[in-house]
Amino acid sequence: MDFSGLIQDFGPLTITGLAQGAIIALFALGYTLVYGVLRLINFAHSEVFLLGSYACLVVWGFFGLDQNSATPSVIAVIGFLLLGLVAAIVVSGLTALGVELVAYRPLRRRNAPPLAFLITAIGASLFISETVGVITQRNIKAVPPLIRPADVFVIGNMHVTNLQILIIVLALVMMFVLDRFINRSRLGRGIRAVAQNPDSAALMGVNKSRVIALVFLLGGLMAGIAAVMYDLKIGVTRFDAGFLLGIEAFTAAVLGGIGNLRGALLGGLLLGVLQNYAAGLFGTQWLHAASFVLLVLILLVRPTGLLGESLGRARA
Amino acid sequence: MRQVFARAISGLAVIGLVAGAAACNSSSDTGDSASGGNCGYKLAYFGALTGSSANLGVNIEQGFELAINQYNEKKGSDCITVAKFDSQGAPEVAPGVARQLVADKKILGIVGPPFSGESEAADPIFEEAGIPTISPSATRTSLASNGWKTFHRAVANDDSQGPAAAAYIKDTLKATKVFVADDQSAYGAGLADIVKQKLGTAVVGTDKTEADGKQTDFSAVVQKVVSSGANVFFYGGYYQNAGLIRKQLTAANWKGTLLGGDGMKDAGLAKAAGNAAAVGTIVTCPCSPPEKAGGTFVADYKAKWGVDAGTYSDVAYDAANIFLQGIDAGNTTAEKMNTYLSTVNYQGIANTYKFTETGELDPSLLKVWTFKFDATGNQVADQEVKVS
Amino acid sequence: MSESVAATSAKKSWRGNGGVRGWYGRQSLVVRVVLGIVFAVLAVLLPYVGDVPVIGPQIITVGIDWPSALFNMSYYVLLALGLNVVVGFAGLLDLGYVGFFAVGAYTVALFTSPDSVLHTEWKWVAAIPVALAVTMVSGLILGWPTLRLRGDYLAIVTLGFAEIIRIFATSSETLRGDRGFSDLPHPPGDYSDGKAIFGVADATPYYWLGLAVIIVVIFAVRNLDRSRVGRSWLAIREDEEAAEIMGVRTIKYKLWAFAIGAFIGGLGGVMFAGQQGFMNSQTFQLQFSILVLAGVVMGGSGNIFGAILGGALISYIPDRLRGIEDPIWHTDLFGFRFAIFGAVIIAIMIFRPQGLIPSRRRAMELKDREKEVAPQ
Amino acid sequence: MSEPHIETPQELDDANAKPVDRPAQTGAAKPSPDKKGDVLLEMENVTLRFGGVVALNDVSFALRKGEIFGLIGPNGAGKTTCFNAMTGVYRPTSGAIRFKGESIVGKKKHEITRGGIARTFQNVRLFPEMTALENVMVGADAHHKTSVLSALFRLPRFWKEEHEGRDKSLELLRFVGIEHRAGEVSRNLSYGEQRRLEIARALATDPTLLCLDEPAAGFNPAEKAELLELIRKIRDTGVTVLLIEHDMRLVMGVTDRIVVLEFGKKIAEGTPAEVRDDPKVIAAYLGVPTDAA
Repeated sequence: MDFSGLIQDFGPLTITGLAQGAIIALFALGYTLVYGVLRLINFAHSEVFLLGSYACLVVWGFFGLDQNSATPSVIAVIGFLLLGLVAAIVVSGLTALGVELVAYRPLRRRNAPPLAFLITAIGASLFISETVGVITQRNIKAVPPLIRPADVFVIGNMHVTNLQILIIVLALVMMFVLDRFINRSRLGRGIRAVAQNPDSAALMGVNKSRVIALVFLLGGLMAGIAAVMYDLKIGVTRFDAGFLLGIEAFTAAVLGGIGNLRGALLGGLLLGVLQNYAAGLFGTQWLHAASFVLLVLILLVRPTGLLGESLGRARA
Repeated sequence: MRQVFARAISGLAVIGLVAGAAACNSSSDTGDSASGGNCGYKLAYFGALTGSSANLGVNIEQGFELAINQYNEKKGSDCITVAKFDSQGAPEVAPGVARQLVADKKILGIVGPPFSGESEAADPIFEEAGIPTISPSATRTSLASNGWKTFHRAVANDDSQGPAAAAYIKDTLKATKVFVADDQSAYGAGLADIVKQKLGTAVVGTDKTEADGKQTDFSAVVQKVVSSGANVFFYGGYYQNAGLIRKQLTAANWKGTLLGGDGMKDAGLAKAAGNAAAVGTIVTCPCSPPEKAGGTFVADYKAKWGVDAGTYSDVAYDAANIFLQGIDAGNTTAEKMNTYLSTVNYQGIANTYKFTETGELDPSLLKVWTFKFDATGNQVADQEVKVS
Repeated sequence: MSESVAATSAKKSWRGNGGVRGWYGRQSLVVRVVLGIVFAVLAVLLPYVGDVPVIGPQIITVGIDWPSALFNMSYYVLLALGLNVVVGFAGLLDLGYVGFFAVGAYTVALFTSPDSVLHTEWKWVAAIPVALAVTMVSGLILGWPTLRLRGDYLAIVTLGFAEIIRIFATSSETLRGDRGFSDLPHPPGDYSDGKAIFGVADATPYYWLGLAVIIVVIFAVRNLDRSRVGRSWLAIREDEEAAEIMGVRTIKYKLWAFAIGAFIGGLGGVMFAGQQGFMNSQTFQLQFSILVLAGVVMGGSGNIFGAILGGALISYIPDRLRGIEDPIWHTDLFGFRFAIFGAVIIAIMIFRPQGLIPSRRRAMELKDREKEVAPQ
Repeated sequence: MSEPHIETPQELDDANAKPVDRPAQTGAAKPSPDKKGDVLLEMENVTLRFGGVVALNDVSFALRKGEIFGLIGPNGAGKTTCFNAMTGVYRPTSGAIRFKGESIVGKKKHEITRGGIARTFQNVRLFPEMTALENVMVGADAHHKTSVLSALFRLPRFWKEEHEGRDKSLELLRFVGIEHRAGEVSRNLSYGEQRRLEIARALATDPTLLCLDEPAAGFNPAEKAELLELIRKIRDTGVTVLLIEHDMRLVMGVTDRIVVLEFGKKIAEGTPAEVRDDPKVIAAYLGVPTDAA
């Protein structure tokens, strides 16, 4: 255990952890949204993220950008970023919808038991990630240096870079927008209605299938954004990138209280930061173990996560 | 119920059809075996072709297959058949595949297994069957002390590469602050432990990461490296993690030198990190630069496979050629081949190969070179490291 | 009446009577015992199925030694049987089941391998009771804190436990991580010519050993299933609160489910270690757990034979695809195995959401039920 | 479980013809009310809050051995909550619940069941994938001692208890009249059969007190009459019955005494006749505020 190291690096570990946590949080939203409405662990959500992380690379590759390109001008960077985001969002959103249509909807029609959903989700996840694995020959795909990290401000030994700020701010903004959407808009009301009581929502004229599709789409959009941020931060993607980060995102969702949007944000940020602290304290090899230990401990105290589960599920 | 059976049967039928097609393919291979002198035999590659360690395995297999193709071209026939056995690099898969391999009595020699773990699991089976193996990359020291007569490795074990890396850091880089980390693989940890031990007080910090493909965010390691004030970072591990770490180190504005073993000697490192970040990264390798040996291996490989030769491709190429030379010399049983290996003295592109009784390379012929990543992502021979 | 109508009605009544299992259940004890023995004999002869003309070569694996593939199937089946107790009977969603497999295998390794810090170097047989005891206890350790958790939370916590076990195995000095344990002893026994029965070259004896263990486990699990214990599990699965209100000691039986599941998983680990000779932390990946769960649900969660079928399939399908060239890219189909497998899973679940052999409690006549109770 | 009592046709006719008058007669006809009248279950100042909502407010009443006791009240009056408190599902915020003179507050649900309180559920909660017989056997298992080991190795105790449980369960299925459905998966049973099955399952735990939560919900008049008959049959075997019911006619027709709840408070207690005429009860059922009555 390296306490002095942790204290010395507390600032930097916090900021890098927050950046990672923000990505995890955006990713976790998809799990939470689907769970909130369908009470289903959408195992295939990790592949929604995965395809997003490839989509932006394909678009950038189309413009001749690769890991060895020089960083373009600011205007071009903004353009590329937007293009990449759009591509990732579209692909992730469509993937999420596709998974819902191919893997889940037929089961719902047949009134299948909950376990069956979990298993088709696993099947879909395997299918997508392994297909990507075969196509890419399980090689990594590297990301062009669109944003060259530069310090924006420095506090002590904590260097806060432009990329970190972009990731954290974007995550918070998206979270805010989504929260607003769910709580204020008409469509959002539909989502909450279905989440609270699917049957009576249907009676009140809410189209359940539409709402479910919408929820998958929203989760996909967020995963798409998370995927672009991930690419920029980590620098490569790989066929199993979704699976690895997906476990963390799912952990974060449960940690915060699955089905609860703010819980996902809290869980993601907390997980990102605490993983870094644990890595500082015990060594990087214990990073993932720490997140699970944390999860178990929190669930022992609060069996439904930190903020409890609710997607508009009002508790009396 | 009946539907289930119907489905199950039709499923089996599909599998059967595919299998039948495959069986036809493979049986046609043996047609023209009689043409050249010692033809109709097989050499096997045993190692990962799929799974998470496939990339390393594919490097090796392609080097191996290139050698046999060139041999067959020279002979003008499909004299020697390539047999590939995919172990996924996994110890739990290896025994079953190895048993399948030993059932094929035409196999005279095996290039592989690439990893130490699968070697431990599969080599007893090869030993029992008496088929000689040459591993291009299993560097665990203890493998040679099992008393296996069929075991050979065409690469120096961890004990010789580690000291060389440490000597290079001390003598050439003259670094006084070194950070050492590894990926907890038997190979990476073994290497890092020796480096740590040899460098002593110059090591200002250590850490461990998860293995390739298990971790992508290295913020914590990077931070520790930066905070430690080290100007050299030795990483015991493979090129994917190393590339990622190099990229994230650069992003954190760390300007020191990343150094590693032969597991990082792969274009994949520069691919992951980007050439700009990878420049100056140094890898040690218990091998000589291929261009030193003359020949056209590098170009041939690129021409054949469309990619650059990777880590251990050259060693695998040499290993295959050792076997082929043995076949030319009339060693057409596994037993004879094994005896031949104990006497071989082969000048290959990566090394000169002479095996000791335990299957290790003759220490007196071992050379360790360093290679440096240049601005185009190639690994350029730097210098030979003398371990004092 | 036209023939097609007759056929439909026959089919209907066939299904209405519970299909094959319904029919099986209605047979007399003698018929059932004979059938059971026939199945067992067929299973014993399975290593030689390749010698059967025409059909044989279609069944056996080409890229992996067939007896080895059978042995792999045998420990997958064991895992599926154990997980079926936890998930299928008691309804506790366990995503980290392979953790118990790891605990069993590692305990054997610790007590038998010369690499171990314990330096006991026991024989394989001697390590078995210790290994099984340790896995059962680990089952309780996992079960105890998770009793309060509902389905999906339980899933992530069990997943977490398995990951912790894996990371611990990778990173701790005692469990030797990737370096692993070598020279694990094999099961005892020699042929008359002094050669070991359980050698390295032939996997058939290991398969038979696995098969024997499976048969014992089938009887054990079946005995539990058709008793107060099995009823309590089912009741918990169906409605935990109602079960408790009907007097079922839910905590006790959930813990038993974990412990028995862990025991069987540990048994799988013990078998694995005995065959393997060498093991390291690479084997115990998360995907492994998920695969076994997929097998159980695919086969028919809650049904012993469903679990067996599922467990066998998740091992057999990938192994069967090994060494087969795909017609388009001419690479080994094995590379696609999980992609194909994923598609197969989706298809099976869509067409048979209850699994291939569902756990529908058959509607049997009372007479038969009473017969079952008669001492055998 | 004593031998089920079979009612005479005359009794049946009585029940169908003059359900309202029945309780008084029964009460008078019972030979030894003193012996039967011992207090079996006692609620003493039980209050139960969920967050800010008071579900039960200082409720007290007592059940006597051998009676059929009615618990009525409008929707949301706290009847089921009261039930749940008795069976250990909820723990009262304050107050005492005593069964056979012993406090059962804080006891585990299965302990309470084994102590002799059994219940059914407002919306049937059977184990749907299990057969009718198995459902009942789960109840019968409550008093069994077969351990995992004796089940595993088929020790003598297993055979003994398995036989005994099966016989008893079959007998109970016969008692509630669905013996012919014993082998059927319970979710395939008709609604009425499911209700009966639930009662059989509860009876299998050998209760001293059987709590029925709206057992007649969704029944047609003929089915209700059959149910009435069944409830009496159960009482005649010596089991005390607590009945929550919506249908006033049914309650009035079968119970010996009644407690009326409204908004979590007890507003009346007495014989059906007394309660029926209580202005507070009338107000509660007609929706008029009590203080206005």
